[in-house]
Amino acid sequence: MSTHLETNTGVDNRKFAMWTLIGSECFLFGTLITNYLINRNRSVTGPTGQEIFNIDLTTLSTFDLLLSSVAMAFAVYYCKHKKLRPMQWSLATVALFGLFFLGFQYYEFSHFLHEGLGLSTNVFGASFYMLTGCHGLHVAVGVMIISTLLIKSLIKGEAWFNDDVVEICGLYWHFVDVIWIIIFTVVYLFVYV
Amino acid sequence: MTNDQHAGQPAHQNHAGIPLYVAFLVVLAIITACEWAIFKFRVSLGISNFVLVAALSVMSLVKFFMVVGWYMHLRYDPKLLKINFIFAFLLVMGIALGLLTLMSAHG
Amino acid sequence: MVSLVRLLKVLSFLFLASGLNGCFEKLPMSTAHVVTEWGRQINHVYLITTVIVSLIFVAVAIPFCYAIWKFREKEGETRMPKQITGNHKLEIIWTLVPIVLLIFIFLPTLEVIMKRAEAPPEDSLVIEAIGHQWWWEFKYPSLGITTANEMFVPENTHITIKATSGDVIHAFWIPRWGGKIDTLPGIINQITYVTPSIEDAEKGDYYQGHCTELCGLSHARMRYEAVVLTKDRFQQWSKVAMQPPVIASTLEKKGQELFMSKTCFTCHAIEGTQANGKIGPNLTNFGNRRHLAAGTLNNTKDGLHTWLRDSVDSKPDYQTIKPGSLMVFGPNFELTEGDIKALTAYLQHSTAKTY
Amino acid sequence: MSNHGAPKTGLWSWITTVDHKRIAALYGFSALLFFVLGGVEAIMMRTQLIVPNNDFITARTFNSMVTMHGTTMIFLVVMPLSGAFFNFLTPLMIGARDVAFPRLNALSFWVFLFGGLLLNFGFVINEAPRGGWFGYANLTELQYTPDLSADFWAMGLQVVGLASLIASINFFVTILNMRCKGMTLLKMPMFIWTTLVTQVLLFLSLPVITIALVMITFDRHFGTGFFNPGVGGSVVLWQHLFWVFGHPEVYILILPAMGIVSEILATFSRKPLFGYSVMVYSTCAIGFLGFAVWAHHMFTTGLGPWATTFFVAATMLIAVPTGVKIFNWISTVWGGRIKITTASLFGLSFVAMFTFGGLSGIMHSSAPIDSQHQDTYFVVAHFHYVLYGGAVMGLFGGIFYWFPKISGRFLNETLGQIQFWLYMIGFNMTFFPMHFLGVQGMPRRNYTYAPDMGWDLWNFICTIGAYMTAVGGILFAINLFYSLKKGEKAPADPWDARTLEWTIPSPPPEYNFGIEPTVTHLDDFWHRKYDEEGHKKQLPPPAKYDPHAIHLPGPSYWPICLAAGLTCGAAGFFLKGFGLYVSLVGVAVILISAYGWAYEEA
Repeated sequence: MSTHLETNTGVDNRKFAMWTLIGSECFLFGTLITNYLINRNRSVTGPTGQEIFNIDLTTLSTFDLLLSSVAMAFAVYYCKHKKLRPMQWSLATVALFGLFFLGFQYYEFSHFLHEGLGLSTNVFGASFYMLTGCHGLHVAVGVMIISTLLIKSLIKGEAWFNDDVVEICGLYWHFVDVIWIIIFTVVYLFVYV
Repeated sequence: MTNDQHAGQPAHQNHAGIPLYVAFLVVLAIITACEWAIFKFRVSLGISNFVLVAALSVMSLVKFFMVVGWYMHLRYDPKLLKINFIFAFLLVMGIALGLLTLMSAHG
Repeated sequence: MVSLVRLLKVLSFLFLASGLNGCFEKLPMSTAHVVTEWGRQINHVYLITTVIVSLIFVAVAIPFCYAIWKFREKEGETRMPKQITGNHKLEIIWTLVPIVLLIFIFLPTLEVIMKRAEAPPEDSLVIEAIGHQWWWEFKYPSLGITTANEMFVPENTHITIKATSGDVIHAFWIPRWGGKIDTLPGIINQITYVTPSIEDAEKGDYYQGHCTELCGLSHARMRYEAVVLTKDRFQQWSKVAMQPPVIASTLEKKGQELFMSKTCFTCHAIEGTQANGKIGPNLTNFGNRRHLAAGTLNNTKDGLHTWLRDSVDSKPDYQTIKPGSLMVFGPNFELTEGDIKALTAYLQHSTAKTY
Repeated sequence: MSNHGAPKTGLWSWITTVDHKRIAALYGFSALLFFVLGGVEAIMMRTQLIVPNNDFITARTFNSMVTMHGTTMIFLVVMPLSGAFFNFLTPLMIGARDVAFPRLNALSFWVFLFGGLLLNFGFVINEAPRGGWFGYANLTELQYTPDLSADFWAMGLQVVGLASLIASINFFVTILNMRCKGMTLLKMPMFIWTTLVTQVLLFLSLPVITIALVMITFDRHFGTGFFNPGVGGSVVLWQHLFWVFGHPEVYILILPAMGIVSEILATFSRKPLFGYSVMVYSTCAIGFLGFAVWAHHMFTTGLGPWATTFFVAATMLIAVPTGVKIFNWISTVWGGRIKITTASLFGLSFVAMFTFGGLSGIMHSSAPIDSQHQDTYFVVAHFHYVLYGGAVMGLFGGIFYWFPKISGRFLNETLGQIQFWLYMIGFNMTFFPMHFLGVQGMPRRNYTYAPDMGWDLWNFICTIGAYMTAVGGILFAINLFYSLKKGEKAPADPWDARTLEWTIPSPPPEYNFGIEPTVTHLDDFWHRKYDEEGHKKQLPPPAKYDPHAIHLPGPSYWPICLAAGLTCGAAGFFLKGFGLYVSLVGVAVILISAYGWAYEEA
């Protein structure tokens, strides 16, 4: 493929592609957030944000994703400086915190279901689940990719230091964290607006 | 705009290091804690809705650009990448605001 | 030779475009012959835009065709054209000139849009136009009238049509009155007119309308008419419109019994009888309508016969005259010719009001 | 898997190809097949409308013809045909060996093909999509379209949309990252600029339609009620989301054709494109403004005066850069030495027809006029002049212009010119009377019409014109198959053109350029051939190189597997009963292919 091919912009093809994908995902999540903001007050029946959100839990999961984002930055740094053990630990932390975040989300969704907010209860629930669900899906895919990187590094050890691939996964993971930062504010903190 | 500069050599060796990442983590954590605090005690602190929205938006944008700028080190990447991302981000903000005003007018 | 043919074709466009625009005959759905003030404002902007657009087309087509004719490669020509790459002065000219021309279109448009947005006067007659899958329901809340497919209005009166839909998206459009509005389920859109003055006082003027948003199988069969009456005839009509049917003969009596026994009453409503179904159109003043099945058939003896015969004979989910219409009956439903004659008499005569 | 061992011909080489030229041929061939399908749907509609109260086809079939003609022509003909030109020309014009991600390129073709098949699969079980190519919300809800037709439409478009998204990222990176030495952004050919702007429009607008389609699918299967006014949803929201994608989409359809015509007119007038940098800026302006005009499709939904004024102004503003481009084309032709071939005829007719279509579009950019034009045949006339007279004529010009380069043989000129005149007269005979139908108030998408409305004559003429265009289409098919086998041999540079793809033999070798070219000027090939005063220069003999030393990515079967898995997952989503298993199989295939893909060394 194009490993260290001399490119016009000096940026590796795959990294450029990941940034383009991030631009495209901006539109994906932009539409989802707009759909949520439009539909959050249009429900006829069933619970809405004010009765159901638990801000403390969500702040914890935001911290969790922040930590995993920093761990990812460490992993990219260690990979560039060829430090195997620290890189593997960082990748493991990222995957672990990613799983914690998914755990938080699973708990939150089951709690909401228990409170009576199903996918088809009202339009608020539908747009909320679609937004946070789509983001959760991206986190899950991220955890899968990072765990494959970790497994590859554990098997190959010192021979495998592909800092391009790790950096691109880092870009993806940071973007998923950045989207959560916006979701956290727009969904959970704008509830009384 | 010719941009055939040197290729493929990561340019950020000297700036970002572990201490910088840790410092950023602390700052981000503090901002998140502030957001939580403002939201949690908005009644006792007597914060109006408008101020709440403004403060929270500013804080989340600061966090957004910190992570995009430094963790994704967009700051050190070539101009074309920055244009690509900023253009997409501003365009979607514009369309989102357009859609919100149009849909709210509909009632 | 080739570009000569092209020249002829372009000139023929111009002739066709300008020539024909003027001489459209007075057709029922022609947007060229409007009768209301709002229609005239639209056609005023329409004319300005068409003139400017035609001028631009001529200004572009003539040099283009001339260039093709003049600079085409003649036999054995080896002239190397001058390699001009651009001319900034020209670029600025043909950016500014279109902007100026567009402003000439934009200003009258803006004026009409803003005039259109003015609030209607208090004494405006409010009519609710509700689109259903493939027929129109018109309600007059101030007069307590519910009718379908033919909207009676007094002449020279300001009316406010509150358009909404009972199922999917339709669109309320009377071409000769000008301007359409989508009837969106869950949203009430408003369109206002000053109704035209009347020409044929005796029968009333009929203005054809059509649903213009794809709304399913019989979107093409969802037409309606606005009927303009003189002011006093409209008053008379509004008083008699909701009176119960007057049974004048045994045939009509049999028709009424059939209507009540053969499940017609579950979908249709007739004021003053126990039929108050809401699914189908209200038939209280069915006798006064010129068409039936939303403008699909004429409201004559054999028109109604065809309609009833077809709704009985066609297979349940696909009625041939109006595909998808709910008025289809299973195999064990039977209507003899006699029943149809009785129903026709009842529906066309006893519900006819005199006004 | 080094590439020299791989078989060059045979089905397996086509299935596992990652060569951008072969993928271009696959795109072109399948687009022309769908073109036949779309054409048949159009002929069925026109035959039904030849006389009033006709019963050639039922209302249900007519609605699915309307829907599938629109969807097929837009998503399965014009976009992939432009895709064929992107694929073939982008690497050649920027002096690259292949696109940035060859296997992703193959993946987007197979995902497109399977998505197109899924979209048309409804015909097999008589549940073809019937909700219009735009699928307005309430009609496609489960309550009003209880069968699977709307699901075929939604899922088929999701898959085709995904194909376009992957391809757009691939080409965006290729153009910006893999230009040969010396080719700065303002030295790229004009077609590459229109391709670049099209890719930006694609990868920014496609996510919006993806979300809208997911919402309608959730409404139909999980009862979410986004577009169900009963539970607080709004039908206008679908229209907004669809047209936020819809309008950039129509610029995605027209910009490639504009790029092709810029190349054709420059070559056949033997003059450089007039005002190249202004053309670049106006292309970018059209691309950017394309995102700000979407609600001019919704003037009649009651947006309120201020929103209507904004969108009227934005729509009129977009006419300015389009006008600038038309004036630049005319200036390119002015003073040139125009060689009349089928390609140049199609190019010139593009300018004429697109101008007329653009001007009839300006007429209903003003909202009051649009309140009389919306959903009537005037709009049908407008967008056919722009899409058919514009995009399709431009693409046919491109086919006749680049066919010698792709296949090494000329398309027959006499057949081509007969077909051109059949198209030109047939097209105008079909769509010009539609302006009169529109002014006389004939609504769109009506499976039949009443006799006493004054529409009969025009509908009859339109149908005859449609038959004439169909004859033209058949002529093109004959021409294509005949020329592939027995067309006149074509040299490397048959039209004495200006861009890099004519510097290599036709059909080009798999590795494109033996030695990567260096470029010093815009239209560099022209400056190599002629000096400043236009006298022919003595070209230096081509430099020697060892073709075997060039490393090319090996063929791979993972793209077609991943595409099959994706479509299987999408198709399983709505099949009753065993649907879940089909989806699970699809997901399994996706996972296996993804891992197989990642571990396949380049």
